[in-house]
Amino acid sequence: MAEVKTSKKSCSVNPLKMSQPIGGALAFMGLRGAMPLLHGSQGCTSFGLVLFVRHFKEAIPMQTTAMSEVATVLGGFDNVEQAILNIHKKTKPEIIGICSTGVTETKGDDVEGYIKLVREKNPDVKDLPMVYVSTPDFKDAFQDGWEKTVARMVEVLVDTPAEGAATDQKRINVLPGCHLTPGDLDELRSIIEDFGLVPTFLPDIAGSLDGHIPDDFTPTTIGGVGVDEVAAMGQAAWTIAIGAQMRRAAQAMEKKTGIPFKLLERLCGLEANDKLMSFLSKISGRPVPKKYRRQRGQLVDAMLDGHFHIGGRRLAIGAEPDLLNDLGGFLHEMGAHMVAAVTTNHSPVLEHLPTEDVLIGDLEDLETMAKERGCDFLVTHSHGRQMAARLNIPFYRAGLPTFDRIGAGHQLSVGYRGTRDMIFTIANLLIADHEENHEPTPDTWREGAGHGHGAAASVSAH
Amino acid sequence: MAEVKTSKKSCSVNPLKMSQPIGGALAFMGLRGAMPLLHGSQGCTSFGLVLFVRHFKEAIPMQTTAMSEVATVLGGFDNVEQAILNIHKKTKPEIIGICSTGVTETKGDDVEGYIKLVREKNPDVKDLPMVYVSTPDFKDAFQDGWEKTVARMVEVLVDTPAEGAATDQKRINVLPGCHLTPGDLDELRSIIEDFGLVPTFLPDIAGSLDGHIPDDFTPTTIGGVGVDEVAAMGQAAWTIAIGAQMRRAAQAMEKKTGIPFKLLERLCGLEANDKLMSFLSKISGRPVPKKYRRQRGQLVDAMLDGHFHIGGRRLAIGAEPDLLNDLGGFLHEMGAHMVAAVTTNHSPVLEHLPTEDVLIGDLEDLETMAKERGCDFLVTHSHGRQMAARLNIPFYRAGLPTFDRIGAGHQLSVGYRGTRDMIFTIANLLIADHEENHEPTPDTWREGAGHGHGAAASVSAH
Amino acid sequence: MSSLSATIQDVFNEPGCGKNADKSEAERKKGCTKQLQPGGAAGGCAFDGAKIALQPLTDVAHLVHGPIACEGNSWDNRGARSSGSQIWRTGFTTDINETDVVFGGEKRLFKSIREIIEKYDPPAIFVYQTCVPAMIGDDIDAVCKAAKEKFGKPVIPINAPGFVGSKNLGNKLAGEALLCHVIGTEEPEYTTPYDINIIGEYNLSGELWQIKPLLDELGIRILACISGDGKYKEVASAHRAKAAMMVCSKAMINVARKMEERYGIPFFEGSFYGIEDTSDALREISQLLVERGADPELLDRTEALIAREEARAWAAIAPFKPRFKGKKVLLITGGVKSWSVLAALQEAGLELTGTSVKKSTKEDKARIKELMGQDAHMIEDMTPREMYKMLKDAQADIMLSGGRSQFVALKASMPWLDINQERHHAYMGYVGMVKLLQEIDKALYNPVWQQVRKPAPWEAEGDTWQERAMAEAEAEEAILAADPQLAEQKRRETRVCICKSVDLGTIEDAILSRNLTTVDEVRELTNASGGCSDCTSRVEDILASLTQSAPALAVAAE
Amino acid sequence: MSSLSATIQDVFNEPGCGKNADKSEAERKKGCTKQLQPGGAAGGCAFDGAKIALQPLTDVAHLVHGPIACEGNSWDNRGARSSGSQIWRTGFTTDINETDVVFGGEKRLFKSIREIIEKYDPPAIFVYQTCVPAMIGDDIDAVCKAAKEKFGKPVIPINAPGFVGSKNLGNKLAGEALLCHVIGTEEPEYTTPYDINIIGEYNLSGELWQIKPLLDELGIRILACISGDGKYKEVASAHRAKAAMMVCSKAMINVARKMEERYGIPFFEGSFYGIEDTSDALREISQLLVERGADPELLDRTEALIAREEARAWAAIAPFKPRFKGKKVLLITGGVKSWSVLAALQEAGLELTGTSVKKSTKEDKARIKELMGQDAHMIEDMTPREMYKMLKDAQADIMLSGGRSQFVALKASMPWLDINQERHHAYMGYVGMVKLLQEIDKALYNPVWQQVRKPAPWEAEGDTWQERAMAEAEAEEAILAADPQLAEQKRRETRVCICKSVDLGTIEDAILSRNLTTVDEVRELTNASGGCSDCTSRVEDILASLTQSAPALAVAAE
Repeated sequence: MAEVKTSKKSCSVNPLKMSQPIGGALAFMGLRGAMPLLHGSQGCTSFGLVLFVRHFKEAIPMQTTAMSEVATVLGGFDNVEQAILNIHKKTKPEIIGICSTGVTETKGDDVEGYIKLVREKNPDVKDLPMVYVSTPDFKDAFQDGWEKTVARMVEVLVDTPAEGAATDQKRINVLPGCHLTPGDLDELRSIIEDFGLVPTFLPDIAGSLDGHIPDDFTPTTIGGVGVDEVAAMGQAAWTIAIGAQMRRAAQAMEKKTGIPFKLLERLCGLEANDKLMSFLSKISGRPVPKKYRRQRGQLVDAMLDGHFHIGGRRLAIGAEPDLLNDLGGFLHEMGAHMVAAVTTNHSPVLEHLPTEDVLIGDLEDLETMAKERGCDFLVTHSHGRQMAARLNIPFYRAGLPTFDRIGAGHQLSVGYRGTRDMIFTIANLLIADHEENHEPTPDTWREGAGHGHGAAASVSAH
Repeated sequence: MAEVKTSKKSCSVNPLKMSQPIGGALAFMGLRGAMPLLHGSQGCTSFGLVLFVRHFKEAIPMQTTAMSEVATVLGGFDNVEQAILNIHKKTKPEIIGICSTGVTETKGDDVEGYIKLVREKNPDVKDLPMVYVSTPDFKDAFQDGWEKTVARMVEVLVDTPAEGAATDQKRINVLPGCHLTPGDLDELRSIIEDFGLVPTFLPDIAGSLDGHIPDDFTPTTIGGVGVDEVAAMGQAAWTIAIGAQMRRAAQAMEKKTGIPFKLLERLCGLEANDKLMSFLSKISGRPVPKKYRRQRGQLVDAMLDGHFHIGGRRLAIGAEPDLLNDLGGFLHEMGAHMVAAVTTNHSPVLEHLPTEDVLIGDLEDLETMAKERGCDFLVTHSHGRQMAARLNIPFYRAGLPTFDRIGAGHQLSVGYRGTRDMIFTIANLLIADHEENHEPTPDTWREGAGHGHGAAASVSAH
Repeated sequence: MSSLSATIQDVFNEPGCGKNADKSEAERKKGCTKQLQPGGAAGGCAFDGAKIALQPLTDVAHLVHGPIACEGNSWDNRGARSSGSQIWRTGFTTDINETDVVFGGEKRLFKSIREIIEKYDPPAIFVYQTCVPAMIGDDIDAVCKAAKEKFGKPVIPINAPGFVGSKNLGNKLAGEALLCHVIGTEEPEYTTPYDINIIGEYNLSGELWQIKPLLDELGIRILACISGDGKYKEVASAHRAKAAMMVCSKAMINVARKMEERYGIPFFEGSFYGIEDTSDALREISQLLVERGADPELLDRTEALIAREEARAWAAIAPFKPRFKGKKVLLITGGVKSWSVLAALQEAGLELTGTSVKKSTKEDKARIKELMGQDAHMIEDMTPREMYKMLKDAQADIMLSGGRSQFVALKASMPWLDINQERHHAYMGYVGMVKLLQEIDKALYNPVWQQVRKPAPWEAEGDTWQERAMAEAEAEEAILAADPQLAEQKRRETRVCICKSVDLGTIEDAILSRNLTTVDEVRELTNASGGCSDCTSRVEDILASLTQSAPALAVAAE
Repeated sequence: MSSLSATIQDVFNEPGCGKNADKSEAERKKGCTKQLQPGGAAGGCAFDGAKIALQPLTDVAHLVHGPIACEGNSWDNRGARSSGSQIWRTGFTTDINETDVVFGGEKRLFKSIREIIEKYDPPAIFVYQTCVPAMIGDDIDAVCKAAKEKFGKPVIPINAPGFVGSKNLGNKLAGEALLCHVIGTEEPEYTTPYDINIIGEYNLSGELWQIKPLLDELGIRILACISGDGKYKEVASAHRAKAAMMVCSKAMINVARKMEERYGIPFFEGSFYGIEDTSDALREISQLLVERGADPELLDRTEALIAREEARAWAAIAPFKPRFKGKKVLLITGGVKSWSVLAALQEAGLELTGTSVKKSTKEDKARIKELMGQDAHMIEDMTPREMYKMLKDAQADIMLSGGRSQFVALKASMPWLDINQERHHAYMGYVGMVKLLQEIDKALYNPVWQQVRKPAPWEAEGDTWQERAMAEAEAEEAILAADPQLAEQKRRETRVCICKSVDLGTIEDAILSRNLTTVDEVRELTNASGGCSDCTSRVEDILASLTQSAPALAVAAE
């Protein structure tokens, strides 16, 4: 049981956190033909845009209401209206997803009201799907923006099935948390399909941000789940929600359509995937395909091969709650000691983490803890690069943004196979670190023991 | 067109090459219930065994005729007989695969004759499948041992179909070269199956050496292709041979069964996989599945993302001919300049390599060339680690043995997806190298240019 | 806020700005501010601009006062380099929460400053204002002043919240902050007759270090670089320089001009991109220093160094000539003057098929025409598809541009080289120019292009999506060709003024109906050129064409 | 070849060997050679053994004369460490080809030596003979001699081709080569009364460096370590040491004994594994040195150091006690004496449920019984399934063994720690012992075991393959229990002598029918113990049990 602490500092140093409007924007990018629109000053969008471009190495659709100083005072109706009309005219989106920002939340723009008015005033956009989410920057974090946005999509876009309408037993809804990559979604889709089931992902950033070459120079998202497909999600037999953050959306789905949901907090690791396989086998009525039986064996073997290198490592990890729970939990299962953990916001998963304490804080906090507690392995997003260099410890990049490496969108952690390959990657990183930094020399004879002892002492305190 | 040169040295330093008997032994490990047996002194087996254990991190079945000094002089019949009987008694294999070694080839043991005699003398093993291959250590190399062994398996184990026997249009034979990993074979199997085809791999080390947990403490190979399945390969409609080394086995198959074959020299890279997809689509009569269409787009995107980092790198590569052709060819397609290439033996693929010259030599040769020609990227098996450290250049491990990292058996290079992920891995390795060794400083201002210039000069010479 | 407004007004009234020089008095007052178009805008805000301009100061703690978005979404993403302190790469933000929004964030800001001083003790702290605290009325000037008094350390307010305008405005506001709070507040340990400032250079990819060794060799000291690889104390004592160079990015023109005004430091506008430009810049520096009292022999030494480096550079470029023969380059760039590298590219044998002129002045354009001939395509503002068509039509072999347009080139399987901020390589000076050519060579000859251009096995040859897109575009053109009325309509719909969304037809109508002759008149009537004024030269072209001949010229496609 | 035979005979006739001391004269002549069983053998050849023994000499070029298999399949795979030269890790081989096989490889060998000297100029070259050149009659002694004369540099022939015997024999032949060609050929720069040799220590994972600082502190110099982190010159002048320690691996007993014989250097057999053993070894070293003339105060300093280090070690071990309470260890080891680490493991609170005695002598076994009690399982030779059953039956929590048996433990989801060659960590000395316990702790408490032991979702609880394997084994046992005749047959089939494949029944029959009383007699009659003699103590046990009571005891399962 972990104690959840909050950093007491006034000044956040080396932020782990990103803002919730762009979490919301990313969720909208999982819809087909979507244009995410941040209601704020143009910088709000610009920073988010650059962040996503650097992470996904893709052209990213994202617009701004370009609020000026005057507009923030007078209220943003004109800007919202102009933005919607301009976007509609220039990019012909299938849906516009609007997130508020700190700028517009400080004044308190009634965006839902604005949208109504815009529809009334402009017959062109009367039926254009638009979803608005309130996501002030000065509250919560990225994951929360995603969480709220997906829940809102369900509330606004999913049709309530007609009384007595038949459900399609083959169809299931998948509500993935923002801790999954496009690659993860593709893997999960393959797994689900191999049970003969037909998944609909909401949102589906695998379809839109997986780096496939587009069919045209389209200015909105390409791929992703269509608004029509979302509307029809009420016909599915089950909803699978992945990550605690998706409980809200799953509940919204259940409330609107009566579809039961299964919440899988994790998809990284042996047990997590055993649960997934069992559930898919149960709802599909099919045995687990041979492919996955073999993959499970391979994963077990990889865990055994990998535990020699990961076991006993003193992990410093910084991530949003669900990613922290998933990766941190798995690394714990591989024998790493989660001795320093920092996250961005409260979540029910935090207190179940296999660590003594978890801090809602920043990377300066993580660095300090890592130093004080003798960590020798770092997992966080690319912003950990400075602390990794200063501490000279191996660094596994996980989460968004990963701007200093390529292929972040395809980094896998889900599934037997994904977990297996992640073990190899991490273990090899640690082996390389051992070679570079911990080869025995005539002068280091007492070190190994001192270090390891710390490890033992810390374990015993748990 | 590459000029093929041969090292003129008397002393091989830091060998790239491994011996052909163990190449043959590895091929036998792709058969179910097999026990590879080296006819030689026990060290011949022991070195190979350790090599494979360290590479695959698996228990490896491999036996020896344990030739003593006296036995080598008198001839090894007794040892071969005893070995066969002992193995039969203790491990109940489905097949024994016998490779000769330098020790027994120097004297010139008639092993085929021995086997005949053993069968006559010992009714117990009269029908035990046994395949013998002549693989003296003092000739050829690892890949050749595999090549000869697979060809021999086809000659000995595949049944000639009865006159007018129907072929099964869905079934195809796959003869993979030793440059493919178990992971490659699994990927290839999935791809082929997704076209509705039923592949039989000979040999199938994916089934036996992919690290799945065995069903018992079996002393022979677990998994792999069964002798019965090999016998039935004559019913297939097509043979796909992968790597130029497999032409011999494919021709043997054609000769014995009349099955036409398609030789794919490479499976790494866009064009190579386009060819594979086209061929599978043609023989299956099915369109390329959507999954692979998307993967192709992802690969193209990865190539574009990756070319910034791989393009212009001056590659030093040491590998057996088919691996050299496959990986080296692909890295060339990504813009790397193959300026130093070393291999182990002659092959028809060598002169088509995109490089000026390729040397049949050792890693000392490669190191010298890499140094003289200013290479800044190394690809070879784990034995390259010393030269990589001395030259301080990034090092991508490829081929057998990979003993200082884990997961070698799952390292992918085939398929759109495998190529894609390999690009990410290599590009990220090079990015990390750039960060560590090539960040600009106030003192290095002239360096970048000098270096790059060399690159341009070298390219222009092609 | 009123002081901020004044500063903004002041910045707009910038006589040192080449663009402003083209403007009328009224126009000048209106200033450089872009009235942004909701749903059609791109680019950073004023805060972003201020931070870009100042963050390269390496030993300063840059503290962003605002919600997490402003710093959390963007920190440590600049390509500048430091030869010393790394504190500039540390992300400091007050990360204000709901309570702060309700009760004000000044206390948190003050405490944050204290924490930074206690933990990091930098020589100075720069505090960046952002929109939300500006809205709730946090007075960062007052907090900074109090902190400065309390802790006895410079705490500099940078008052450029995002919503006051564009990145460009932010650059200038940052300059004002330096002028107001930093420059002239300290004294250098010593001075020499060879002390210069370099203004508006950020040491991206360490490219300043491709120039500095040359200056070192000449005995010229960079007293302060604002702000690449700069240190607080250097900037604070920058007023003692003998001369200054303002690099062609006009981001900090106000700093150069006001330093001339206040401290009598003459400056020139120069560039280190391109071989001749680099030589010219070195000459001008030496010339200015000699004028201010340096030994005239400096001029000879400068010429000797230039001769040596140019010879070396041209020799290094020579091998590329045969490889570049017949290769065509499309150059699309904002920050760097388009013509700045043209000479070297041409010397290396590359043909320029087009270049962007989005931010170019009239003189820039004239120089481009001089270099490229009248047939040069000058690209104003294009959709991705138009850009793709351009690439194809111009049969360019490679595109050089900033990161934003890269996806057009890459998705179109077109060699592309980043010549803006995020590039990995330094292209300044003689060595940098050679490096640029090497990179062009690398990109051009990468076999990856042959690979990625191949159609997928399931695509018929000639049926890739790129080809379909081209076919569509051509079909549209054919329709236009067949229907002059539609073509005319299309032509008239071409946007001339992006900011104010004014099309060609509107401008032509205004000019013809009222016999307008000046840009001011056109602006008065149509609002065109009333924003960033990037389109001023286009309006001039229209005026010229209409006064010369009745049938208007197509401008955007020219 | 005849000189090689003589050397082999000489090695077999090793009076310093603890094992040989147990042997009769005739037996001793027969020597340690294993007659290997075709299709049932494992382990390296004599060449392998020679290379293992000598390759840790760091500044020597180790040249393997033979086809590619001997070096190409195996080079750079040792865990030894060097504090200086890395040439020992360079793979040199003549890589002989078909032509060489036909015409002889001596010329190639000679040229190879020249190439190495020209390129690497090592202080010496060791040339290893292998089977193929031995068969074709390449005379490496002659080539080495010629090369030595030609190049004026030691070129040492190591005559241990693979087919002459086992790894163990190779170790000894390597020692003979040192005795014959290296030791005593140079003089140290100076000597002290505190110079010792350490023989048979390879510095795996750098573990010698866990001892060396202690010796340094005592002022004791390792004149030569044979061969870990050793240098050629040190070994060549090793004859000037005052005393020697032979580490418990008996690999180089011949070196220690002959150096005593030739140079009067007394030696003792000791171990640095385990706390008490380390202390004992340090004491013995000091004692021997004092006996040879060192100042007796060394003894006090040694005791003080021991006291300090032991206290430190036991203190470091204390925290493990509560964590290890009730945890059971199965120790399966070849190279290291089984009982060597037992005391420390027990002191840390671990229970030993079994230990292997495959290579242990009678005294070893006695000491194990003393430490573990009579119930200790002593494992002779097991199939993987038997080992698995053992793990389960003994309810061990962790297995410590060499790499070869790891897959049994791992596939059985059993914590396992490598305590042989390929381990990553150094376990020597006080610090090493603590490290070992840390590693045991890490392995024991790794949550991965709970994970991997879970049945797959498609397996019923209790229906994993491991459980099925156990059930089968138990079913077999039940059958045996129900069928005394079958059980007796099984019992009699137990292999006692692995090398010669002699089973218990055969031996019992021989003893009973002829009233045999000595191992020699049994060997004469059954060939048992005619190979490596590892089973000698087992045969003794059988003899003892049959002379005591009529019903024979089950030996292998004891």
